[in-house]
Amino acid sequence: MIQFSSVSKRYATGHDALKNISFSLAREEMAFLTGHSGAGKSTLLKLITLIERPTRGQALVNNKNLARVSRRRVPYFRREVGIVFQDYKLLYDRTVFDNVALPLVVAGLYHREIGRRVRAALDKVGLLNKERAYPITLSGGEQQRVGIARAVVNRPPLLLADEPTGNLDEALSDEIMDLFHEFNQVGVSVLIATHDKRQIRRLQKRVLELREGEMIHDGGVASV
Amino acid sequence: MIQFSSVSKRYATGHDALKNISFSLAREEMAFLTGHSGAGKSTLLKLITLIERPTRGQALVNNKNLARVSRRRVPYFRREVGIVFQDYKLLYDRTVFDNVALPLVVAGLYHREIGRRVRAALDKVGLLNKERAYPITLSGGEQQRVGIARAVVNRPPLLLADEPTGNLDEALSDEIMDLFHEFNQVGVSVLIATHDKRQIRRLQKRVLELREGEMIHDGGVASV
Amino acid sequence: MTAYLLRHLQVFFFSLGQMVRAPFATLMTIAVIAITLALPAGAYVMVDNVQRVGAGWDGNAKISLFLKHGTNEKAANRLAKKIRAMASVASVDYISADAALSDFKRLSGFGKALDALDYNPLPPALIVHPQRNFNEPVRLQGLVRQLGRHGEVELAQLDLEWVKRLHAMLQVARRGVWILASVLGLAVVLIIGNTIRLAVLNRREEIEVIKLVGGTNAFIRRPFLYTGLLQGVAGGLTASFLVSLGFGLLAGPIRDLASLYASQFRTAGLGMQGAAALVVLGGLLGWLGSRIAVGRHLRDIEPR
Amino acid sequence: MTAYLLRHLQVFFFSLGQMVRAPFATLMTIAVIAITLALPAGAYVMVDNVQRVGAGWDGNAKISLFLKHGTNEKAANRLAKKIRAMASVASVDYISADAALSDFKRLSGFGKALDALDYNPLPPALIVHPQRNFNEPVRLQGLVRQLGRHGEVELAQLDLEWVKRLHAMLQVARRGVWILASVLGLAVVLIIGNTIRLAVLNRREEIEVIKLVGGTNAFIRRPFLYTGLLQGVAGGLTASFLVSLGFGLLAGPIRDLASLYASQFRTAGLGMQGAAALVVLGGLLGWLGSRIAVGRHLRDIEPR
Ligand SMILES: Nc1ncnc2c1ncn2[C@@H]1O[C@H](COP(=O)(O)OP(=O)(O)OP(=O)(O)O)[C@@H](O)[C@H]1O
Ligand SMILES: Nc1ncnc2c1ncn2[C@@H]1O[C@H](COP(=O)(O)OP(=O)(O)OP(=O)(O)O)[C@@H](O)[C@H]1O
Ligand SMILES: [Mg+2]
Ligand SMILES: [Mg+2]
Repeated sequence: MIQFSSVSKRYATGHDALKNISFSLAREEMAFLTGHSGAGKSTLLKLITLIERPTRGQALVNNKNLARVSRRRVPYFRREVGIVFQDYKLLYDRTVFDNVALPLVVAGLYHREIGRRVRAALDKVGLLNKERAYPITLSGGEQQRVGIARAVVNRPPLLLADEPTGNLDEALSDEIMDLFHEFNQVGVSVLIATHDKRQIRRLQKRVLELREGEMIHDGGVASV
Repeated sequence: MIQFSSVSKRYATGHDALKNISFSLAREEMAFLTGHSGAGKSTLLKLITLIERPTRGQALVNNKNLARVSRRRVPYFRREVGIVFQDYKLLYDRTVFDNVALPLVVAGLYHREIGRRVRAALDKVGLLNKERAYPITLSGGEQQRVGIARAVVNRPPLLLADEPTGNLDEALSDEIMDLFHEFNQVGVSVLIATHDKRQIRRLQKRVLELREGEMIHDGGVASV
Repeated sequence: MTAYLLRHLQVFFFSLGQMVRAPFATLMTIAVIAITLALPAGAYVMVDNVQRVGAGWDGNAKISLFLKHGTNEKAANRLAKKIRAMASVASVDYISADAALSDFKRLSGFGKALDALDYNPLPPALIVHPQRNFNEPVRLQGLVRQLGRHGEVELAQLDLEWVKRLHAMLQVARRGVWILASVLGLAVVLIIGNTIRLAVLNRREEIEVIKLVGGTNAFIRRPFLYTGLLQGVAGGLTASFLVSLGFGLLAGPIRDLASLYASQFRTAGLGMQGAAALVVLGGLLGWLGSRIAVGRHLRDIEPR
Repeated sequence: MTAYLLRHLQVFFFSLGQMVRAPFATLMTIAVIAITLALPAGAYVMVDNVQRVGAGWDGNAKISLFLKHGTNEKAANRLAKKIRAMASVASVDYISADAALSDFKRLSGFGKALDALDYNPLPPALIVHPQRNFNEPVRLQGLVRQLGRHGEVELAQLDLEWVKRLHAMLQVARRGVWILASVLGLAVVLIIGNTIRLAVLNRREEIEVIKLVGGTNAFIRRPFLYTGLLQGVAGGLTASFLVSLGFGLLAGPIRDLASLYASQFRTAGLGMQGAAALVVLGGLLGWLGSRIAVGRHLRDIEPR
C-alpha cells in the first residue's frame, strides 16, 4: 500500500523533518508510527496525503507515484485515503451528519446512498444519536469520533490517523483503537501516528519509530 | 482561589453538563480535574474563565463572584487567569514571540518590559530559539508549549489547563507537568483537566473526578 | 445527466439557503451591488431622456423660407405641398404675413412697442421641419440650399444656432456618461470581487477541509459562483426598482421643464426590456466577479 | 499620556503594515471607496459648474425698458445713470433705435427679409442687467414695476421666459443631485461597513484569542478603526484625483459649449479646499463605517 525509498523532506525554513526514510506498508497491514514530539510523524503523514511533497526519494501510495500526481489529480487521490486529524478539522457550522457526509457529497454520490453510508459510519463510532447535533455541542472525544466517522465513510483502502486518541480518556482510546483494528481486519490498511505507549503495547502491531527525522526502529513492539 | 457551591450548567440544547458541583481550590493549591470524555471537565473550566455562565449556584474566583462580573469587566477578570487550551488557539500569522506577547500587549505594557517577560516565558518552556518562528513550522508538542508560555507570561495567580499534554509524548508530558508544578511551587494556583492517569499518579496531587456532570471524587490519588 | 443537474440544483438551493440564513449580510451585499448597477442604468435612462428632449428640440432646428413679398396664400400652399413630399422633410407650416407679425410681436419681446407700426413689413413664410435623421449641420445646410432654389422663396434661413448648441450639449453629456459608465463598470467588478474574495477567505477552514476529503476546485467553486450569480440577479432586480423610483421622483420637474419648451416630450423609464437587461447583466457580472475572485484565491488556500 | 499616545501610534503603524502586506486587497478596497466618493464629489462639482453657467445665463434675465418714441440720447443717458445707481442693478446698456433695428434684424432670424422696411418702427431702449442675487422671479417683477414708473419709459418688460427655464433646469439638476448624493451616501456606508464586516469575520479566531487573554473591546476595535480611517483617507485622496481626471476630460467639450453661449464661463475643478474636504470626509466615513460594523459584530464573536 505504501512504499517509501530514501524519502527526505526539508521544509522551506531549512529544517530536515525527514531524513532518508525507507519503509513499506503492505496491503491490509496495520502499523503504529511513533517517536518524540517533533520527530516527523505528522510530516510523514502529510507526504502520504500530498499536503506536502517530498524533497528527495521515491514514494508510492496505492500503486501511485506521489511525484507523478498532478495538482488536478490530487483530489481524486485523496478520496482513496481516509484521514483523522490531531485537531479534528470539523466544520462547526454544519451538523454531525453533514460533516460525515462531506467526502460522499464531494464524490458526487446520490442522496439516498449518502444517508445510508453516513448512518452506518456514525453507528460504528457510537454517535448515531448525535446526527443532528452541531460539533460545538460535543465534547473533545465526541468530536474526535465524528472525525473518524468522516475518515471511514467512503471506505478508503488506506486509513491514516494523526494521534487520534490524544484527547480521549483510556476507555474511549481503547474503543477507538479497537475500531481502527476492526477496519484493518476487514481489509483496510491502517497507519496511526501516536505516542500512546499503552495502545501500542495493547494492540501488538508493527511499530515504526522516528527520531529527529530518522527511522530508528521498524518491527515488533517488544523493543520499544 | 476558587469556590463553587451547588453550581449547575445546562446548555441551550437542554444538556446538563454540570450538576450541583461544590468544591474549592485554595490559594497556591494544585489539583487535577479528571473524568471520562464528556464528563464536563471543559465546561467547568469554561465557567471559571467566563466563556460560559453558570445556570445555577454561586461561584467565586479570586474573590470575585462570577455572576457579578459585568461584560465590561470580563477582560480585566481574564487577565488574572492563565489558560492553556486543548487545541492551542495560537495565531498562525504571528511569530511565536508575538503570540506569547499578546496578553502583555493587551494589558498595555511597555515594549521593553514585554520583550523581557516574553523571553523569560519562552525560556521556561524551552523554546527561546524558536522566538522568530511561525507556529505552523512547529510540531504539535512545540505549539502546545507556546500556548503554555502565553498562559504564564503575565504571571497570573491562577493557571488553568485543558488537557495540556494530550498531544505530547511521555517525556515532554513529564516536562510540561513539572513546569506546572514549578509554577505552583512559586505560588500560582493550578487546575489541570486531564485524563492522563500516568501524570495524575506521578504528581500525587489532589484529584477532582467528574462523571456525567457530577463530582464523584475529591481527594487523594489512591482511590482513582 | 440527471445526476449532474440534480447536483447543481442541490448546490443552488444550498447557496440560497446560506444567503437566507445570513439575511443582514446578504441584504447589505445586494444593496451595494444594486446601487452600483442602478447608477449607470440611471445615467443611461437620463441620457436616453436627454436625447428625446433633443429630439423635441429638433423642432427648433427649423428652416424658415421667407417668400417673396406679395406671394398669395394659394401659391404658398402649392409650394408647401411640394416640399412636404420631400423625403427629408417631416412637416411644413404656412405662416401668413399677418400671423408672422403677431407671432413676432409676441415672441420678440418688443410686444406693444410694435403697435406703433402702421403697416406689415414682414413677408409670408413657410416653416419647414426636417426629418429627425436630418438634424446634422451639414445635411441641414444641404437641405437649405435645395429649398432656396424654389422661385417663390426670397430667403431660406436655418436656425443653426440651436442645432449647434444641442450638439455641444450632447457632446458633453455623452462624454460624461462614458466616464461614469467606465468608472462604475470598474466599481461593479471591484465590489463583487471584493465581496467574494472576503467570502472565500472567510471560509478558508471549510475549503481546507473540503480539499482534504478530496473536493475538486470545481466543487469548491460552485457555491461561490451560485452565490455571486444570485446576488448579482438580486442586485439587478433591486437596481431596476431604484431606477424606477429615482425617475418617479424626477418626473415632476422634468414635466415642468418640458412644458416650458412646449414640447410633447414624455419621460421614459427603464421599461420591461431595460429591467430584464439589468437583471441579466447583474447575474453575469456577479458570476464573473466571483469566478475571478475564487480563481485567484482558491489556489492559495491549501491544507497545512 | 505618552504611553497612551505611543500605544496608539503602535496600532497605527501595525494597521498600516498589515495593509501594506496585503497590497492587492488594500488597493481594491481603496479603489471601491475612491469611486464611491468620487461620484458625489464629481456631481457636486458638476452642479457647481451648472450654477456658474446659470450665473452666466442671468445676463439673459435682463429687463428691457422701451423708451417713448422720440426720446433723445441725452435724456436716455440721464435715465441710465439714475438706474445704474440703484443697488439692485448691475449694469445698464443704451440701445438707440438704429442699433435696435440692426440687432433685431440679426437676432430675429428674419435678416434680409426686413431690408424692405423703409422706416424704423422701433423705439430706443435701455437694457437693465439686475444684480445676481436678484434673479428670483418675484424680486425681478418688483424691480420691473419700479423701473416702469419712470416718465421716459413707455414699457418695462422682463424676459421672464429664460429665467423660468433656468429655474426649471436647476430644479431638475438639484433633485437629481440629491437623489444621487443620498444613494451614494448609502453606498459609502454600505461598502465600508461590508468591507470591515468581512474583515472582522475574517479575523474571528484572532478576536476570540484576544478576548481569551483579556483584550477589551476597545483594544480589538482599535486596529479596525485605524484600518477604516486609513482606507477612507486613501480613498478620499484617490477620489479627488479621479474627479480632477474626469473634469480634465470634460473640460474640452464644456469650453466649446460655453463659447457658443458667448459666456466668459470657466470650468472650476475641486480645488485644494474641495480635495481636502474629500480626504477628511473619506477618513470620517471610513472611521464611522468601521465603528458601526465592528460594534455590531464584536459582540457576536465570543470564545467557545
Ligand atoms: N511547515 C513547516 N515548516 C517548517 N518546519 C516545520 C513545518 N512543519 C513542521 N516543521 C518542523 O518539522 C519537525 C517535525 O514536525 P512534525 O509535525 O512532523 O512532528 P511530529 O512528530 O508530528 O510531532 P508531534 O508529536 O509534536 O505532533 C518539527 O521540528 C517542526 O518544527
Ligand atoms: N456549547 C454546548 N452546547 C451544548 N452542549 C454542550 C456544549 N458544550 C459541551 N456540551 C455537552 O456537554 C457535555 C460535557 O462537555 P465537556 O466539553 O465539558 O466534556 P469534557 O469532560 O471536556 O470531555 P473531553 O474529555 O472529551 O474533552 C458533553 O456531553 C457535550 O456534548
Ligand atoms: Mg504531529
Ligand atoms: Mg474537554
